[in-house]
Amino acid sequence: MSELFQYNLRLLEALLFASENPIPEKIIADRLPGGVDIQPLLRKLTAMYKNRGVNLVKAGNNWAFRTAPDIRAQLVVEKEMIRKLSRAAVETLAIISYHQPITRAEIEEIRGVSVSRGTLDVLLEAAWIRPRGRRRTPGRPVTWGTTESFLDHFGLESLDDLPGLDDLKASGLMDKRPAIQTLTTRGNVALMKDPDVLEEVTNTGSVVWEPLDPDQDDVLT
Amino acid sequence: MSELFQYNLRLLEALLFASENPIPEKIIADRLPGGVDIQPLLRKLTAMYKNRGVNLVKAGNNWAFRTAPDIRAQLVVEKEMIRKLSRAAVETLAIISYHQPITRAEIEEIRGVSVSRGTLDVLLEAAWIRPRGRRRTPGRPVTWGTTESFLDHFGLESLDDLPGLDDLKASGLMDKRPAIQTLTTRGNVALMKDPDVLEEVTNTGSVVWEPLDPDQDDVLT
Amino acid sequence: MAEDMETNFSKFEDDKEFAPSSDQRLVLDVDGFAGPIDVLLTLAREQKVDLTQISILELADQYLAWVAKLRQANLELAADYLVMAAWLAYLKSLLLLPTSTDDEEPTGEEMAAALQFQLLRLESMQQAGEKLLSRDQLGRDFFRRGNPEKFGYNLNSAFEASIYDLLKAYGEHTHRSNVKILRVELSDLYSTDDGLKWLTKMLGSMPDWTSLLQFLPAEIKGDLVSRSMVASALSAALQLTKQGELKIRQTETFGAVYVRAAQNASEFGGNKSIHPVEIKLK
Repeated sequence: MSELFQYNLRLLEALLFASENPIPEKIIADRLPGGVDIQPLLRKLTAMYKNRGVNLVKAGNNWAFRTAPDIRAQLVVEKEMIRKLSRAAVETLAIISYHQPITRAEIEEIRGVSVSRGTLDVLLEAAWIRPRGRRRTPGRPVTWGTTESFLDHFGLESLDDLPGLDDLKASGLMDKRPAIQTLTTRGNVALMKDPDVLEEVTNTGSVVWEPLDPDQDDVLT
Repeated sequence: MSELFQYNLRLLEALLFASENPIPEKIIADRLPGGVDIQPLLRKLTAMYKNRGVNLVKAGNNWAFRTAPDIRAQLVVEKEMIRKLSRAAVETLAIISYHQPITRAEIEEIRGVSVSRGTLDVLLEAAWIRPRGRRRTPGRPVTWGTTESFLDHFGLESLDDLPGLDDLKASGLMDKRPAIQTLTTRGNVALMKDPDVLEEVTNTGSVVWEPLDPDQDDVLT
Repeated sequence: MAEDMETNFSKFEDDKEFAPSSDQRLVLDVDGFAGPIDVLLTLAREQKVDLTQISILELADQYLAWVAKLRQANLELAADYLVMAAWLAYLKSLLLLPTSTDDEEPTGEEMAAALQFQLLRLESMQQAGEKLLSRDQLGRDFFRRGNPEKFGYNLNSAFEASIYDLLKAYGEHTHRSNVKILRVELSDLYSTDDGLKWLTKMLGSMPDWTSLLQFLPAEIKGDLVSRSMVASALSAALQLTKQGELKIRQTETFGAVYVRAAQNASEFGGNKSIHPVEIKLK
């Protein structure tokens, strides 16, 4: 086997591995260095993978790597296994992780919209949340918290690793607009004295009110 | 090579070949028939693919097949859009990867400038950095470190493979304290390496050394 | 403004036909720096000597010259840069003066060594970043399986969400829920209309040059209300001057502003040079 043949074989192998779709022979010939006869290469590669966990298969004139049929049966192929969480689910999960233990009513209050049963079901199914007991208030509502799998999945060692609001702001994950010291030097004493209220002026001139995170001392920097 | 070993090898090969992302060893062990020692299998598979167009590579404790880097020039496949990082983001990524775990304040200390938003979140979005727990100092700041995706993306088997790491360690430049504090104790490797000794600069700019009291942890929150 | 300076500088360079010196090039680049340490590092690199051998004193001079040039050109400099300039000036004085025996404060040499360490450390990280990015990268130099087959076996979880998604969701939600409806409160600051009322009411009774402050309805206290009072009176005075009903003068920069009714214009100091009106509100 010549060195050139070896090299082209490696190229073909990588090409088939990285391709999103089965590759037509015409394209394979295009992609390999000019004038190479691809048939011996394809035969060789097919032979190499013949008894492996992955086989090189031909469908029409297209070629692709596929899991060996006997192995595939072992591995339980399921289509569309990965489901992306809805925005509502991610938000609910975030609120539960930051505010646990928390009742459904409290989640709704924080989100400002009702939490559909399906949202919690999805999170339960993902094994990211679990019931954590009951609140000792009338009705004894169930409280929710996160699980070990949650920590595992998100690569957190503990809940404590979740960055605080100041970190989120500093990281750019919260839309913190440039803050300007307000002109509230008179007139509204009540406002000035309220440590929970901070005025921010955006570039466009619209004004948002944002409660001040008590942990944060660098809001205005 | 026993028939069972062969079979498990095929199973492992299929598992890894089929996945686009590196698979953690823990998951691999879970998926293979109970009680199989996966290390000899992984070694064997790595050796088998060593000189091929596709290689088995390790990133942290995760394994994946990747095309061999040396044939990249000839390999015509769809290239992913790699977002061009700003200079600040590259610098911040380097600082986080070499100095982890590191707080935002320490990053700012090294760069001599505050971390602008849009720097950490870009790295977080690329899934290259993650929160790594909180420093046990006043304020309990969140620390940042790199992810396994970071290793995967840059083809690093572990953080020890970061380019030039040994030279940096030898040069004493791996000290993330404010520069003035490094003077008195530079060369005191024991002190530098002790994660339980952390420094603090008071408002007046004088320097205090504070040995960590693990029990104080929660008093400070 | 910055663009004007750029063209001016390039013109200057073209006329003289020599390569721009390093500090001039830096002037053009002011937006390209990530803070003062970055500037210092660039200046140090221009010296083309080993950073461990660099003269901090010389570097301090170069930085101060750079800042001076920018300020001369009226370029806005962030406070960080000015703080560094002040610190370097202080460091210079320490380095030039005999060593103090005071053990409490770090000596000039120590501070210089610390700065040098900081430069070396930042440089090491900039180089590390370059090395990192010059490595083979996934999706550019090597590739993952293009057509992954998914079976229950190689999945970590049946649901997809990253820590980024989680933190972003929380950050955005928190931000969103913190945005309240703005109620604009009625301002009780004074307006130009108010100023017009005071001036027109009292002007007839003040034919001579009178300090503008005399027209204010209340004493100046230095707060925002007083400042709006002065501003209102001044803009009203300017408006009346423009309409020809008033004369206005100020004899020195930041000095008191005097006004009087226009019909008495010939009486008083007509040939004195009048400074442009400028008021510094304290």
